[in-house]
Amino acid sequence: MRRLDGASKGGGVGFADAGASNPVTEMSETTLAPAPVEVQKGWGGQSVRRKEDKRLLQGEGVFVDDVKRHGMGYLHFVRSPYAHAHITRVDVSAAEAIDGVYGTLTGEEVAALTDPFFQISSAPGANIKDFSLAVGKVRFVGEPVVAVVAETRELARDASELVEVDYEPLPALVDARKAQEPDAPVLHDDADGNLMWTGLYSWGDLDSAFAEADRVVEIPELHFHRFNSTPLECDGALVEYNRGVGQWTIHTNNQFPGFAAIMMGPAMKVGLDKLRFVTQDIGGGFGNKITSHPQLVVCCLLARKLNRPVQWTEWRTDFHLSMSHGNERWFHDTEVAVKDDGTLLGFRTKALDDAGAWLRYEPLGGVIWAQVTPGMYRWRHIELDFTQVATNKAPVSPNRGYSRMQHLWFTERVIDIVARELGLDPVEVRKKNYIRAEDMPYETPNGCVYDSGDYAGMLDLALELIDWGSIPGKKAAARERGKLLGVGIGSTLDSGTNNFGQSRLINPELQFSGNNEVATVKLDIFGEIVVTLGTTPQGQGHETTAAQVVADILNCSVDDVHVRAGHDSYWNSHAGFSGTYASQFAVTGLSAVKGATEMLAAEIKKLAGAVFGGVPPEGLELADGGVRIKESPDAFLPFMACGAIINANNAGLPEDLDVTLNCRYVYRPPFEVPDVEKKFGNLTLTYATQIHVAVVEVDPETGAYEIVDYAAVDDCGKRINPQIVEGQVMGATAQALGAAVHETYEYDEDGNLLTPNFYDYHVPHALDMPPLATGALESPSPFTPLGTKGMGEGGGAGIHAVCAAIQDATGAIVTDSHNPYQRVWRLLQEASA
Amino acid sequence: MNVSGERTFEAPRATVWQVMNDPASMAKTMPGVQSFDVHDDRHWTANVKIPLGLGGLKMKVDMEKVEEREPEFAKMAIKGQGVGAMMNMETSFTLSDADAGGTAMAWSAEVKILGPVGSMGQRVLQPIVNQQVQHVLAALDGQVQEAMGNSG
Amino acid sequence: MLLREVEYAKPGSVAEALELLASNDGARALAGGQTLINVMKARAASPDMLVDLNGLDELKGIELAGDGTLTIGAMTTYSELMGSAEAKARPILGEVCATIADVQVRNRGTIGGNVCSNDPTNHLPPLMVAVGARMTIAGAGGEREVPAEEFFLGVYLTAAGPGELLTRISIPAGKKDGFAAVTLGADGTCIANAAASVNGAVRVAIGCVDAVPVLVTANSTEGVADAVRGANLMPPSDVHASSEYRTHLAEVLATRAAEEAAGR
Amino acid sequence: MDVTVAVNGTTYERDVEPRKLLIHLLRDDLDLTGSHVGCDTGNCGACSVILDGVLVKSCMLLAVQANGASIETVEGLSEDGELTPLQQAFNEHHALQCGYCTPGMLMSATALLRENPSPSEDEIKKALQGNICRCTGYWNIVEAVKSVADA
Repeated sequence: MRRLDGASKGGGVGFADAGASNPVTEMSETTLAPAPVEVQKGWGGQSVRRKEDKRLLQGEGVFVDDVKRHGMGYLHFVRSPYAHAHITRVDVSAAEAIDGVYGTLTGEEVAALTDPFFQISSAPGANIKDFSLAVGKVRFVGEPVVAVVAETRELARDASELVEVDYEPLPALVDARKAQEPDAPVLHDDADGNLMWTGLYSWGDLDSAFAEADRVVEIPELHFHRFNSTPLECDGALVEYNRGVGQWTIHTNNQFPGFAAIMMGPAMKVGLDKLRFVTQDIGGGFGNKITSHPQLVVCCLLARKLNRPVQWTEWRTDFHLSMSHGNERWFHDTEVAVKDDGTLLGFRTKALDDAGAWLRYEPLGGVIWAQVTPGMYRWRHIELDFTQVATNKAPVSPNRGYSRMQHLWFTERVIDIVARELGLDPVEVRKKNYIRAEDMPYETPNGCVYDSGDYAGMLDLALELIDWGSIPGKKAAARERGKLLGVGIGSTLDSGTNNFGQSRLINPELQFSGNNEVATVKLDIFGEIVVTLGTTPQGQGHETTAAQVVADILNCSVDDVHVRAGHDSYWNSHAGFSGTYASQFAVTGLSAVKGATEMLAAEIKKLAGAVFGGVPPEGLELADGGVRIKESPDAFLPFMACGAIINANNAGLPEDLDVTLNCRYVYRPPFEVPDVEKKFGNLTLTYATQIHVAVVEVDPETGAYEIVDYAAVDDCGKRINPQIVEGQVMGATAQALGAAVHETYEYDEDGNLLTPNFYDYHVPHALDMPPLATGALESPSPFTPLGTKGMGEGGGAGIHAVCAAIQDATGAIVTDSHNPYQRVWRLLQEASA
Repeated sequence: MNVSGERTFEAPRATVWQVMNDPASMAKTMPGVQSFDVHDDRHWTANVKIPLGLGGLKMKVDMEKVEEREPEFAKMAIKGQGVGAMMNMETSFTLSDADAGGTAMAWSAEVKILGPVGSMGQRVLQPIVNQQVQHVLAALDGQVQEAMGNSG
Repeated sequence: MLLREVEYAKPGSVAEALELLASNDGARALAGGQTLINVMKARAASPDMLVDLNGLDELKGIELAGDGTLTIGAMTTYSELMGSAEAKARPILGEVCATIADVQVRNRGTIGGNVCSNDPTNHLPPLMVAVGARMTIAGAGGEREVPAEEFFLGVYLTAAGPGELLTRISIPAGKKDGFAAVTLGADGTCIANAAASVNGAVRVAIGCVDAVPVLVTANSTEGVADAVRGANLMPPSDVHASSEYRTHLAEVLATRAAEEAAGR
Repeated sequence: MDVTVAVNGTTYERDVEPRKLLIHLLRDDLDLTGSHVGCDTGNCGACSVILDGVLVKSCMLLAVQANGASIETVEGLSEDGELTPLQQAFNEHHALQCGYCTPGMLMSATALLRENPSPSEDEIKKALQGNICRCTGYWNIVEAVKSVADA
């Protein structure tokens, strides 16, 4: 591990110096020593050790499958073996006849008890009817058809084998490119074809850009493959129904309960307060745990029907078959207008997105990419014709880097292909076209505002980390050993804090816009500082970073701040967009924490002022776990006394003292509704940046290759906890490398998934990881209260870097995001042919 | 998955045809047959337990003869339903007089395996199908020889 | 994850195990379980009874005879073999075992289980064929010995038939061995592999290209590629490799394994 | 069938079906939910425990096969809530994010360090090869183990 990081020294958080990047000044071969935990000013910016670790290290975390209730029944889904078929008969009688089987639920019952899920799409996608179990037809292998609940896990599965379902198979559609052919099988008759959504995005003046161009580089087809992040914990729930009040308590690991609620409530025809979501620890999410609402509805219906708690565990094969694949995307007929010196003027392309069988979060992928329309480059003339179609494959849903990753892969591929066609150095083409630090904040052709950053500076740092000058020598040495060495760059953006107004570009009827997040901070009766978040963390360390922000404002130790673990919608600490997704906690979550803590600090001073007999707030300061008079520090009121006075000893306080010491703050980022006609407006608040460099060594005889060196430079503005930030960078890198080399959800022509388990879906293991050097810059966001930027998703930079490195090593143009050994072997054949 | 091949039997075409269309003979060629019912001359049902080293795979197999041109061509649709596995197969054979005497058979089968067995065993399905096919062909040889013996 | 109902028997001797296997049609021997239990989780196989061989000391242990012949009990785990001083007499054995899956699997999985499951992606079947191992099979009628190249009959099928057990494997003396594989990542699922042994002639057994290891022989390492081509391989295609790519890998890996063997 | 196991020093007796996997005995019957399930093919290692001194994946073992065995799980690593040096190193080096794979990682690392108190980086990676982590990319886990090994 090498780390290059001069930017994390000291310094509390606070309102940032807008725009200024902190340059990196030193390099260390040693481990970044975590800061010692002691009370001092400036918790923000320190690598404080995580508060959540102690329970997790002792096996004392509470994950969804750990939750048990007396008399609970275990749910098992009967799943479709066909990719596409009519259901002609369902008979559950044999299953229900077994001792210990509590009951079943069929698609027919679901259709009678619920409405179809609300559709985000405009027509034709708007017309599909999506229920929580298959009704009348199955549309992908693994789709839930019937649910069985029994006394034990094993028995539920036994009984599910006795459920008789007759199918009348239909031809399957697995290739999105054939979805609109006249004889293509049609998934959804209600939509009258497989087209779900289409929209033309055009900004600038394409005609003049192509007229001005010295050359037009044409790329007939690029393909971004299907994969997802495969969190190690699969989905699950334990659902209890309180018959007296008609309310469900849903213990689950869904990572965006606000979204699940607005999907489930209307479908189940109940108010949202009847759906109480509870989570503690979540075993990874990466976006893949947003769309479990169909399964949760089934659990709810069965908990009510059977009058007992219902427990559902999704197993690994179930997850691979049915849950949240990442968007597979094709780019066709790409034309790039360039000058001979490598100046990029603009491009036009046709994007074709494979949504799978249902629109569970889609077609939002049809606009989310537009947050990063030009990638990191200054071209001003861009046209993208976006089409999304349905296929007989698992539904796609957000996956780390959601929809932007696909588009950034495209822009990075274009850069490297253009550089190759023009015979230019990819480094120089990037530097020539990167948006410059002095252009920040930079408005993109479609009205997004890149807040800050120094892309060229980051690239220099990345090249230094990889020892760029040594690459030619290493290539020669590899050749001596019969190997081909290649190097590639991936430069990406992690846009965070969505403006949900962008959904109106998909469907102008939608009444969503802006964003929000909630935190409450209170002083309890014995002076305990209690923080409640609206988020549903899955390993991002929210308990720790929130405590750092609170401790800085209340001037106490992080150890004195208790951040509640998990999420409970009964805590009254959530808003419509609460959850942990889309790279936003460092902005939305921590800004809410900051707002609530500042309210609390003001209230403490107000209370102390009254207790001290009318001292104004300016004359008071918070210190040493209490509040004191600046001029006479002996006049000290500990937090414990504050909490006790307000909560249990409040007689005689002034009548007009407006203090509760229980402060709720809603952070609302500054957004406008985008212009729907022009598809123009600011779609996200912050843009963290990643520049990665990969070095690969290819065995030309087999196509097998190894990533032999790697550098990752990240800039996410002010870092509250650099160690946690670096952890996210590492995780995103590892996932990208897995996706680049091995991970793929590939189907055969009949719609059978060929990689339904970790044998064939090979995720990286310890021995697969290359040496890694990390570097960091800090370009604080001028738009956020703490100077932070959302981060954690990355932009799939590792995939782009590996593709570029393989292109460099083999000399063949890489047109697919997934390059297993076999494909690299074919590239070598092509290159030598 | 498509498997196909050619094979020559040292027997006249009529004998081979007879064996191939006799449910009782065919039952003896299938792997792990536990029971065999003939519904009519076009529809048969077998309960089989296909021997795989790790344990047998039980299946109820319905066979329907969908096309027939005696004595040269027949086509069958076969549906297998087991717990955790479903099989759909369409198979056909064409008989002709072999140049060197005897009967030549060109056969092909389109096999689809669905369900957990299919997903778990994806990487071994083709070798397993091949190995079952070899078993069937060898048994068929035996049946033809037996028919020759009976008629001879 | 959830198995079908199954009976469990833990015999106290090989004789008792054979009796249990012979008297129950649906009984299967449970060795390390690192394949069988997984297949049962998927319910892709569901034996009626598992006859647990763990704890049968008769099936454990590694002996080195005076003539250099190694005898390996079928229930010896990979880890035990890797740690065995005797097994170092034929170094390739420990080297290949060290690349099988991971520590946990090597601690539990057995040499006998690996060869008896004969999953085409396993490393040991081609290795056993290349080194000329002989397999001892016990049954109701006593013991018999089968050379490795006749032991493997099909995917999950070996000469150890119903009611029989592989009890031990004998491997003659030798050092000039090699092994080469392309796997999904380090120690991952195998795409193709080849094991070679040089003793005058070159013996190379190729895995993952057919239901059983394919043995080719040549007079020299230079002749291996031709010998592989002469075998007219028609490997299965799957998500990781087309038939064409596997055919190509077979040639490359066979040559590499042979060169490694010759170079020792 | 009756099964008696000693887990982290406590003896438990349960009547279980032969088909029950050891991981389900631990999690469902004994309420020791620290060991986790992350796959259904024995690849992920989240269920790793030490059985009679040997590191195994408890999802590839029937509960009845553990009859009479002594089992160590993540719950038994620390005493009286005091983190072991290895657990502390995981905390210091940010070797866990969601924490789901962590119990299995700790058991694998514990088994390694017992056998080889000062492993090299390659030996550490090899020892953790059977444990999948989707959050960290392993770098910090390897560093954490190395820091204990060096100590």
